[in-house]
Amino acid sequence: MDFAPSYTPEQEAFRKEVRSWLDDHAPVIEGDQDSPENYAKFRQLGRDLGQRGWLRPTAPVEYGGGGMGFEETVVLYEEMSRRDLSIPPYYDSGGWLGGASILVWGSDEQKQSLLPPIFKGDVVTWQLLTGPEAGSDLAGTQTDAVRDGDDYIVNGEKIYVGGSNGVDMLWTLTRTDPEGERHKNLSWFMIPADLPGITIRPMDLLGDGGEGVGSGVKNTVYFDNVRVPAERLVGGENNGWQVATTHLELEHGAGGSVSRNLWFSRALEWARARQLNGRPLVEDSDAQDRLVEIYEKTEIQRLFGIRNFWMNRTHQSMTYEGPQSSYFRKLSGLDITTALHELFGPYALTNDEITDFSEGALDAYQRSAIVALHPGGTADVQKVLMARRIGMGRSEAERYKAGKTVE
Amino acid sequence: MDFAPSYTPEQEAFRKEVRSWLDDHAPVIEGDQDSPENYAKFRQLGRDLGQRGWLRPTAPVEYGGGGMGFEETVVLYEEMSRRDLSIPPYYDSGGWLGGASILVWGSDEQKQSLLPPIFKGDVVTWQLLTGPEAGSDLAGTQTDAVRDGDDYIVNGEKIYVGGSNGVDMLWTLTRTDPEGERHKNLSWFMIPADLPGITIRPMDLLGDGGEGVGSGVKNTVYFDNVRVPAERLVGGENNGWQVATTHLELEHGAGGSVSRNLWFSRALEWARARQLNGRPLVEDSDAQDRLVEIYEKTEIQRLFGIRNFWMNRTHQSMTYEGPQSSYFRKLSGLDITTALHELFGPYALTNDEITDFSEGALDAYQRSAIVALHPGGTADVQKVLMARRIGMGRSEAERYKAGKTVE
Amino acid sequence: MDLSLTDQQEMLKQAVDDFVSRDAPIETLIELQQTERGFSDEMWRTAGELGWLGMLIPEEYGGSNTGYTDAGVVFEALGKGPVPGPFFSTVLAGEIIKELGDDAQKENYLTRIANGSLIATLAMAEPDYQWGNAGVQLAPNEEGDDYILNGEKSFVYDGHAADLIITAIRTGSDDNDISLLLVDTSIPGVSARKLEGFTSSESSVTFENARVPKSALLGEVNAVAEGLHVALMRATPLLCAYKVGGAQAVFDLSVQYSRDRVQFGRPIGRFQFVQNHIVQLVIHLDSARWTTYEALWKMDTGRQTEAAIHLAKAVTSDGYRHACDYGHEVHAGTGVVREYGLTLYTRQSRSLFHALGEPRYHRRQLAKLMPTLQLDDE
Amino acid sequence: MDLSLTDQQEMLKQAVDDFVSRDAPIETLIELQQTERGFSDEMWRTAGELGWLGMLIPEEYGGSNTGYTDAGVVFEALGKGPVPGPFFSTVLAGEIIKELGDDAQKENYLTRIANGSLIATLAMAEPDYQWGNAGVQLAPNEEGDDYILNGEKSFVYDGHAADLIITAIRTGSDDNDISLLLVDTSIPGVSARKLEGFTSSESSVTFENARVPKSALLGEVNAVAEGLHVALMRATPLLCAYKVGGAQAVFDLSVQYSRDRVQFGRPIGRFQFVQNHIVQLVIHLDSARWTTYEALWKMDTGRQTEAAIHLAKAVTSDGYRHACDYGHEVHAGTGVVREYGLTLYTRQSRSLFHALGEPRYHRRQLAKLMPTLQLDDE
Repeated sequence: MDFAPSYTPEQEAFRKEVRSWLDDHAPVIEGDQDSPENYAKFRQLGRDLGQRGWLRPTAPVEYGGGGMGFEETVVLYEEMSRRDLSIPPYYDSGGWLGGASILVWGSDEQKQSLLPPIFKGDVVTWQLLTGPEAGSDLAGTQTDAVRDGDDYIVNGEKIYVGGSNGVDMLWTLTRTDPEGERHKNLSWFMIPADLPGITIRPMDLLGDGGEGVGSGVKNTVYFDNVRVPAERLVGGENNGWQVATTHLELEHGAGGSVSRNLWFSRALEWARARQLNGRPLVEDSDAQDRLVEIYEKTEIQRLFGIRNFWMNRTHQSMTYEGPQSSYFRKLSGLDITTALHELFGPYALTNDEITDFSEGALDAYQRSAIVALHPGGTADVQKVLMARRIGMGRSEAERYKAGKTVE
Repeated sequence: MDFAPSYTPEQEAFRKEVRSWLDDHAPVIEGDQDSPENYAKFRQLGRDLGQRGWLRPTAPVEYGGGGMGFEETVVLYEEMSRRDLSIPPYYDSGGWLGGASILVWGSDEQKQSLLPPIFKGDVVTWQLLTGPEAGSDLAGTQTDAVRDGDDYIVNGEKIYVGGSNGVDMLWTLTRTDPEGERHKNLSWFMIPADLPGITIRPMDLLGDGGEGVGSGVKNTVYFDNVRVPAERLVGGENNGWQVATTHLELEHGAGGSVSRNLWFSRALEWARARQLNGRPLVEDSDAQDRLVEIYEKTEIQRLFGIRNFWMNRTHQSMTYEGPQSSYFRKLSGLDITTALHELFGPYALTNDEITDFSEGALDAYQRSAIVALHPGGTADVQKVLMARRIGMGRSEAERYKAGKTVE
Repeated sequence: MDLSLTDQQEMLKQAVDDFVSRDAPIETLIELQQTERGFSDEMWRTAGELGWLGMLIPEEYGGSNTGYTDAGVVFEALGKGPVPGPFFSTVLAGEIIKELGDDAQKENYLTRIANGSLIATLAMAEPDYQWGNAGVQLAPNEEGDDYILNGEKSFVYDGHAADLIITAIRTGSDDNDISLLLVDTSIPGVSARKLEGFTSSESSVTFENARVPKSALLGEVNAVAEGLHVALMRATPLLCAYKVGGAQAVFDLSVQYSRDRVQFGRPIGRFQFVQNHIVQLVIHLDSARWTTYEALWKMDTGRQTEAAIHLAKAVTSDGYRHACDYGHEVHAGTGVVREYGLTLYTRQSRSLFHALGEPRYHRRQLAKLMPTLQLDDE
Repeated sequence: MDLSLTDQQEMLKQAVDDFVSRDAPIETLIELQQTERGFSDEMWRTAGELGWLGMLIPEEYGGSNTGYTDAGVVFEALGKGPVPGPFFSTVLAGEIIKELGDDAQKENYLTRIANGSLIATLAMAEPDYQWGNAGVQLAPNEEGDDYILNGEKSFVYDGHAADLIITAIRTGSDDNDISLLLVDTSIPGVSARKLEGFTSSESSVTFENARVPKSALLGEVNAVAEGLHVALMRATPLLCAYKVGGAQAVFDLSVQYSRDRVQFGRPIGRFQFVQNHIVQLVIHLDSARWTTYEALWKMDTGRQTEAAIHLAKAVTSDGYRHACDYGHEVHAGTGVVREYGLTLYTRQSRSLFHALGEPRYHRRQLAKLMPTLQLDDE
């Protein structure tokens, strides 16, 4: 076993190249990570990386990806992480997930036209999955697409969508055969966000005014007789559930990660800097116990992430590992917020400009850990998936095999 | 609100009577509570109490009970508890539960013939609920009773039954209409344990040889063409599920309790007596934390028990409270064993005659807390009951009302 | 033994419930949260008029002195709203003045607390946060008959709305060498700003050359620690009751949602994963409820209360927090939409988690009792 | 990065798995548990012959010195059995001798450990139990070239079967002033009795005027604490691996039972309450697995291991215990029937919970590292 990547001289040379490139291009991020200024910097970094194929390092070169191997990709991730950055599809999870599906299910024309803008960082794509009536029950969507000549007419509403920094493309799952068999009556579309009839309205979520840091600005997207060209249908009519399965897998944590949950190192740093009774807080035995709780959760998260990263990139057969990692991350997020609250007391809750030493990060996390229970499938949905894939209560014959790996 | 009983002068006089009676009759229990010698003492105490109607204080006098009111009963419980005793139906839970059902469902003749021996402590009754195929699914029993003249012929097998000190009566739920509608095809019988065709064989459960302290000796009872007189059918043919509901309710904790879980006071006493680094263990901060864990669990258990005791005895409408108390007791039992293990280290596991300071009690509890997860309905069954009675996911119309209180 | 409410308590509960459904429905409370003060002066006045603030105050000062359990019933019903406002802060201040004030101070302040014309609070903690007397470091300068205060008190509940801030100051080197000043917030040099975030009503109070006469001392210099401890302990179960009310509301919302929300063709409450959340929720709720009411009962009947109060505070703080977490699991996305209302409770479950000491603090106090703890029935 | 086993490790794993299914099926292990010694001498011999005891021993002493991860793979497969026997005790003793022994001692003992002809163990704790050096209070008398031992060592794993007991004795007043004696159990005055209960192989070892020559000292007087600590830390992840194997077996049993057992007309694994137990179980299993293997890897590659080892021990001890608890919830009554086999694991999850220090001990060690801990990637 080897928990750390090992590198060839070529890969070490690549590391030098990345480092030197980052010296010139890495943005300086200050204050609130989610401020419009910082967003613009991250977005620019994405475009710059995209120019070199480093935005989607493992995607095929012909569509704008990097065509890179496993260890090279790790080098890239490591060098980003060393600067507290990560590969920036985090502001474009819609493109990350949608791109993966198009790569599998798109026609040649679709791949050639839709993928390069995504892989080069030129567009931002939102995923539209949840409807007012269909949350965990994605297949129960009531957004309809009806064929009309060369177009589909789309009507419906999706919620908990996107963010606050604008969008170019929307993909979504629609019902194309309302009377049809469940899971066989859906179609998957990649839709330009500026088509007539599309309205985007911010939701008012956990936080003071909906715009609170970390409360995760989300939108409702309304489709009112939106005419979508049929060429934007990916994977064929009524095959949408299959298409969605590809990206749902990724969203359920199957992609893995080599980076740490930063909350342990942050908490450690603050506990070393702050004082209690004239000594560093970190020397207090209760504070240490809270740090150990956070350490334990984040170490296990990291190990599950590494395992999934390795399994995914080396095409091991995966079953329950993605949703397990996702479930653990969601639930341990709540435990970590509690430990932070006991560790830093009421500072855990405030973003007061004068006294808060975390620049709003602690307050934001107390809220976002709650919000994060739900996107990408609720915690319960992750358990449903694990149960199915482990084959609990299922005979050999009916056991679901999810051995297919995804990018 | 009043969490403590308050007493009239008459009740205080009754307390004196009980105390003085106990001075003469309370047995001296030494060593292993479950030894045959101690069992015999408890059994004798039961008979002595039964003579005064104090074995079943609230049951009607005409059937051998005490016909006593709420506060008087509490006096009796308190005085027993003061001597580390409790009212001894614990060795006759079958009689406690079965008696309650007969009181509700029995004919006059049945009450007159069956109840006095139980309420006076003359007989020991076992309950036979679980079958090899039907555990949580009690209504799925495969023990059959077929009418034949004035008798029913009973065939089948029940497991996890009784104890190691002999038995006089067995009650059980049988299938009298195998093709009938679920829950409407069962009948409830009170069966003499010495009928021909009944075989009782000890099971080999968690513990060294099945006879381990606290591992709870249980038996398999086989019925092989046992001829049971029809007069032993209680509540009418195919009405057995209704009859069982009465005692299941009690078994699920609805009876409540005013006594403490003794594990906190035991742990506290040992932690005060034992030494660590030349100081009493109880002064160690880690040991204190473990004691607080146990304190918290046992205090909540006690409060749930008091609440249910009061609700039950004063005929408040109860819904989820019984199974809640039962579920909490089962699950916190496991937590308490862990805290005890961290508190006393490996002493938690051994019943070594020379070094163990707990006289086998700690070891026995580590095992019995696991075994206790299941009898009287698994922990999961308690949750099923709570969900139903709280009406989770149920419309008003279909909501189960379990307002009926039981003795 | 009788675990039901008395007729008097049932009437009190009904009165608050009626008030909430008439004047403080959830839509109103969501709007209130967005306001500068964060609560409604009208609701505050109503509470004063109806006598809810004087239940622990002797009749000679205009209170009804009906006892802790009665007050707990009111606080539970307020917490169920959840009605925001300086209710607890003011009642706590009253308890401190009752314990430490001289006759004139009692006459002056308790009367106004009882009728709702004074908003008061306690300021203990400072930017170097820790709960307890050791966290009090603000040391005054003395000038003649005055103290001059310079410094900051942090995380003062309702500090921005208070007329009176009982301010703890350091007047000696031992942890317990603190004193208390009755600071009128209208004097020059006292200002407060609300602390924004996932907070409820926490403020930072700044003193800049604030001149406070020594006659404003509450109790003697360096001799208030015990009285303050007594008052804090007595008030704690009322805060617990407020949290019990909140947890009850979250339970009610969650059960209702389990019936109304349909997914995969069934109400979600038919799924055992969802059932499990509600089962755990109601265990936390009932644990909080009964530890709280037993503590209140022990106070009203003059029993040993220390262990019971620490237990209730630890259990309710954890319990309310977990109740909200489970509520969010039941509600998924719907629960984080502000207009639904669940987050009103979530916010309070966090904001009140550390109020009067986080659960760990109370468990440590309980731990220290272990060498000598007596069980009631021993 | 490569999280798969090497070919060599796959072969090792296969060899142990084959051995278990052929020679140590669950029925056999249930019978073994009832025997006086609690394990099979034949299985022990086989392990020696196949080289499973010499994997950490240098080749010059007859070992294969293949490394910790390889040994971990073997221990996991043994734990999956669960094959009882003094495997871990003996390997731990080997690590201590490797660290502290002189050439003659290594030659004498390591050679026999490697080939399975010596059963050895460590005796630290005493009736006044606590884990660590402070718990060592047995002080010898000196008579010429001998130590005379009188006293008792408690909770000595496999003490009743051991040929050699490395016995910690107190030789000074500082906590770390301990020394180690290589005690041959055949000398007069040494006796052991197995401790009955929910134990696995714990024994009490009594010394009555046992005369041990000073030449049996392992390391110098009062200078063994560090070497002992190093050896204990190195051996710890092997014990963790044994527990991982056990937790894996409980998972496998539980999943299978969820398919086979039918209640209410469906396999119980279709009920979400049951699914929840298995979901929690596999989280404990995988947490134990990956913390353990990362610790092994760090040892094999010369990295900083202290935090990783404490973490792995805390996580596997809790994890195995919880895995068994969840397994029992899945199995209900069936799980506590001895002939089913689940309780073999439950017993070990308890017996090994506190071995080498309970979870709380390891979390406190981890806590003490917090002021100076460096993350690998910093």
